[in-house]
Amino acid sequence: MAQTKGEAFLQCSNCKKTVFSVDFEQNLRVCPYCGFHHRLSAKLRIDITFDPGTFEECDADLRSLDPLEFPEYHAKLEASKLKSDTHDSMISGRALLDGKAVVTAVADFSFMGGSMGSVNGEKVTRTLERAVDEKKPAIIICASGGARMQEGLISLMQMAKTTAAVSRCNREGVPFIAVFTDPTMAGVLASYASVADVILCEPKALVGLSGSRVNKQAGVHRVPDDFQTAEWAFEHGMVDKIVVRKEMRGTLINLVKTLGGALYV
Amino acid sequence: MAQTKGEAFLQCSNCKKTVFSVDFEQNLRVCPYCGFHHRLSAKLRIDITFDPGTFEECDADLRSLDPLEFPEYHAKLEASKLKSDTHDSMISGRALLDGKAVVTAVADFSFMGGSMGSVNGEKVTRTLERAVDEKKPAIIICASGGARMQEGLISLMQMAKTTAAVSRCNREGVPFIAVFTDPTMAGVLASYASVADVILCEPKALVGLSGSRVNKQAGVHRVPDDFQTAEWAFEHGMVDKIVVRKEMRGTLINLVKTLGGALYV
Amino acid sequence: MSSEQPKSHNEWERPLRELDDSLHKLKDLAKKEVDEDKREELQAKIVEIEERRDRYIHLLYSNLGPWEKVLVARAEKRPYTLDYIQALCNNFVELDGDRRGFRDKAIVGGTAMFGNRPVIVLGHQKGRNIQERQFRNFGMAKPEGYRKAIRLFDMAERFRMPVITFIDTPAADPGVESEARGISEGIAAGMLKMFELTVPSISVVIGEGGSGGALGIAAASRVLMQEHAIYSVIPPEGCAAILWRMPERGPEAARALKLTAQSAFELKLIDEVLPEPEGGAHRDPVSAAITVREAITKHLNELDQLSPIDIRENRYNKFRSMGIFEA
Amino acid sequence: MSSEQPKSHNEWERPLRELDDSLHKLKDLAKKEVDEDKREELQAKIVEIEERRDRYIHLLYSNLGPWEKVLVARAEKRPYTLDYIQALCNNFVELDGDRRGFRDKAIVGGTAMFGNRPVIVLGHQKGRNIQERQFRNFGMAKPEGYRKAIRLFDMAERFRMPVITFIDTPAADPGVESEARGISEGIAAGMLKMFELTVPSISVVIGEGGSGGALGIAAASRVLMQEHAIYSVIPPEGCAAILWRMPERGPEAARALKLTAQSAFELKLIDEVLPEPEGGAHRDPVSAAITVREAITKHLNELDQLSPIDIRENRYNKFRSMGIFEA
Ligand SMILES: [Zn+2]
Ligand SMILES: [Zn+2]
Repeated sequence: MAQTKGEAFLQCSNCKKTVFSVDFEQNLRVCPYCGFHHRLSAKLRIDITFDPGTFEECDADLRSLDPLEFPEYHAKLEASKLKSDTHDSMISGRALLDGKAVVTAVADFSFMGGSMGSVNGEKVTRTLERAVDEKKPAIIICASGGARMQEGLISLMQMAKTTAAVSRCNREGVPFIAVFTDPTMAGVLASYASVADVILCEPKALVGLSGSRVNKQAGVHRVPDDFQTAEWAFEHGMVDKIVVRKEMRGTLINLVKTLGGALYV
Repeated sequence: MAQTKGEAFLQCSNCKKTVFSVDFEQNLRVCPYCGFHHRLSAKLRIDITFDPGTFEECDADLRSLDPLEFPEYHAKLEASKLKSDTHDSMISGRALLDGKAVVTAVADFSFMGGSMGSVNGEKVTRTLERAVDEKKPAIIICASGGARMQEGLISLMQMAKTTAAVSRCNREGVPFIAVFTDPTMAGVLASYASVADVILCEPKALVGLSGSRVNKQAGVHRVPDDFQTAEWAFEHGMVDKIVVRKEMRGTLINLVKTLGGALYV
Repeated sequence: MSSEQPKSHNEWERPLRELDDSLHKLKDLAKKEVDEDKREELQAKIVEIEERRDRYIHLLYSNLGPWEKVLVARAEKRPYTLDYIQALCNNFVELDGDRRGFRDKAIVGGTAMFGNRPVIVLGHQKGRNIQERQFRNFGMAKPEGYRKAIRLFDMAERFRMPVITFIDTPAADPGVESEARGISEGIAAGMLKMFELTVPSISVVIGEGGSGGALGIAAASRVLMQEHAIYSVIPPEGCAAILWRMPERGPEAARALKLTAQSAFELKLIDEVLPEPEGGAHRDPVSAAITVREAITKHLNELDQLSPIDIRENRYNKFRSMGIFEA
Repeated sequence: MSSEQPKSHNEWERPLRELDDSLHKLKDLAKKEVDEDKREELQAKIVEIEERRDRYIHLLYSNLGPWEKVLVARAEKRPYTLDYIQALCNNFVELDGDRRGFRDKAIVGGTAMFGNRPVIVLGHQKGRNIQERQFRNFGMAKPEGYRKAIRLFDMAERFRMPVITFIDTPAADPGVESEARGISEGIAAGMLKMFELTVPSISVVIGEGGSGGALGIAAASRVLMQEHAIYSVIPPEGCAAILWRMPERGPEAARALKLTAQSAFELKLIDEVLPEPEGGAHRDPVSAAITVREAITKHLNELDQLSPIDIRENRYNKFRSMGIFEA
């Protein structure tokens, strides 16, 4: 979403049309022309999803380290902290949804592409453990390019750690709802996100394991036009429902009411 | 397997070649030319599978009734009793396999096409319940065209009843091994047989839900040459292993030893 | 005899439809008529035809034979699964996909509130016009339909939600693709999962209970059938084809197969027959849905009395007792 | 610097292979030689070259850098999963299929006896020649591979059998077909099932531990790595392509990624490094297998002391503690 002509106008990166900034924000950052759901910061996402003013952040003190002394990682972390208004690629906490208590973690793609390092994995895990401990449904809103390469094998193990936490939710009868937004890829998709009880997905979000470059190299088969889009994933049974941004809150309310029914008695 | 030229020779129904009766029997009724595994009576199957002389029949007193007074059913039952040396399409009992106690049910296709009516379903169910009660692995050798239409909805419910019994085996940690022989179709395949822990299959056995006639009628897609053969089912992940008749006993021994290990301590 | 039998519900209800059409026209005329006398004349005629129609409906539906039940059960005017979900539930969220590559359109389902109970609700869905029917594959589920159902059953168990399934299918999909993806395993695994549930489950046969394709989502604590629904191990035409090599003798086979709700109840294979409004569920979908709702509520209230383990045992014992033989 | 690095194990071991070849030829000559003096002369030369070879092996293998480890881990002479199953197990019955339409050849497994324990054993299988490699899809599992594994894990749980998995894959299959059938779900569900197990599980990385494709069957009670195996979140070439847009800088990336068994152990991400015979597991597969057998036995004996619930908790806590951050 490129800024054009001062502050008043924006250009849609999908259809290239020029949009009034005010219209765009009022439309929850969905392009009024092509319907593309542009990325939201974690904070904005929280605002439009949960009951106003009810979000209460947890785990805010966690910070990424550079245990491998990986080339450029430290500088990237510092730059991301300046650029983004979060401390890492995930914000976790508690909130109310139509008056019902839930726990949540919300990804911020602007922080190193939403990548899952130790802090991200720990926040997801704590969120799911908190769901079990407090008997509340968990809602995790995903946006990620995958594991955080700069933390090496430690970041890979976040896939295992977060998935282990899902197994506890399953055992304890606590519902876990995942929302895939653009993009939900690689290490995040191939771990906790894909084994949620219910997976909702925003339209046209990118959803897949391997970047399409990899696929094109490996591909004996031709890559379909809508490959790794939300719609393609839905037709292939990987996603329960595609939900436009305006209806996401309502859908989550219905799911929390039904799946979480036994918790709210 | 048509009898030709007196008693000494037979003609293979698959490759049409003439085979010495004695060779054929010694080869466990596998055609020495084309390898086709011809059908066995339940009694012969028991002989070549379990430790000699250890099979002990159960439930031998069960007899089919004609609760719907279905056209021709009574006469067909009587004719089958005369033609076959069993009382219905399944024989159940206990046996030893390499010295280890197992329960078993063995289908006889010569009795009304191995169809699953009340008696067949009851014997399968009792076999699986016996496995649970006596903590022994269950081995069921299938050969069936499907449910016994002449018992109407009662025969359909045998699918549910036998599948329910599998759920008990699963819960109680008792292994259930199914052996598919030619043919294993329709109501039997779509119930207890397909949810066995391990599925072994004789080569070239017919395995499928709907007769290929139905498929050809319904078929937008062309029907592959090897459609609904054991080999096709194996390539489509429905069968664990294709095992030639001579190696079936050995494979079952290995499976009972490993899967049933906890029962024999 | 069999050749004189109607082949479809449309054909069989034609006289009734003609009466309905005349009534519709007369009512239109009456509405437009300005002369009061003539309007009253028309009104009297309407009342007379309505009475005739009701007598005819009574005649037609009070004593349906098995073949007529087959026609009614297959009628495309009959309320379908999504109609019942809409009539009986709130907060429905449709959930889809087998999470393994495929999405079935012949079985629909999701989470919803049934009264003040959260439930998992699902069923076979047919279509009303050509496009819908093709989209829904004529209500014939593929393996992924049963696998979606299993996913929903798993949630029901985890979150202690009762399961309601609506049964309305001619059969499981018989195509090559479905065989290749293990349609038999799908059906069997569906039943298996239903037998593992420790939450109550109710299946309602609302149209065609077509053999394994039906049973894959019908292994429930209670199985209810609407008055004019059918449930059969094989379609009557298929049975006739095997017995007499004449599929057109379906009406005879329908009688032999004892595929009506009444027969199934007498044979103790189902738990209750749900009365339909006179003229069938499609004549008055609202009152049909009320009957279904009340029956489901009654059975769920009964099952609420059982412990989770007893719910599972109760279901097991019910199906365990099915079978008639000499011992 | 990176351009001087060898690109394959074959290239890197060439001097060693030349020594091996000369030895082979000399031994042949010695065998055919009739003159006793000449034979003794040849024998002496053989001894000398053998010593040189051993010194060279020692030199080469005693201080392998990360990139050399990558080459050794990928070596096609290395023993593969089926080699270990054959060496360590009896009564193996291979079980196949996901029961849902597909059969994967890159993950093999089944039931077997490990000593006097019945076990479920499975792992990634690579191929040694072009046909084998293609048949095994280069050890890259498709979704059905993980689903087969899950089926085997289910049996392990039901029948109280410990699980042994061998890890040796460059990555999960990245093809369109695998995406279409949910490769991500397959990997995630594989891990999920492993975390549900209340029986002990041991994973041994015997070659390449390639990111999610490895992890899908490696969420075990104990994770062991052979001395020259690697385990990485991304292939070093891929990492170099992202970092510097130069895949050929893989050797540098290998160092940055800390993908060796030794680094993984220092970071507490694995439980033990298993020493290999000098010259790598492929130089002496029998003794490599003995080390693996003894390690698995030791860990299984330890895990035998735990109750089923504690086995599950122990596994959870192990992975739960992974992650380095400031709090
Ligand atoms: Zn746009
Ligand atoms: Zn032959």
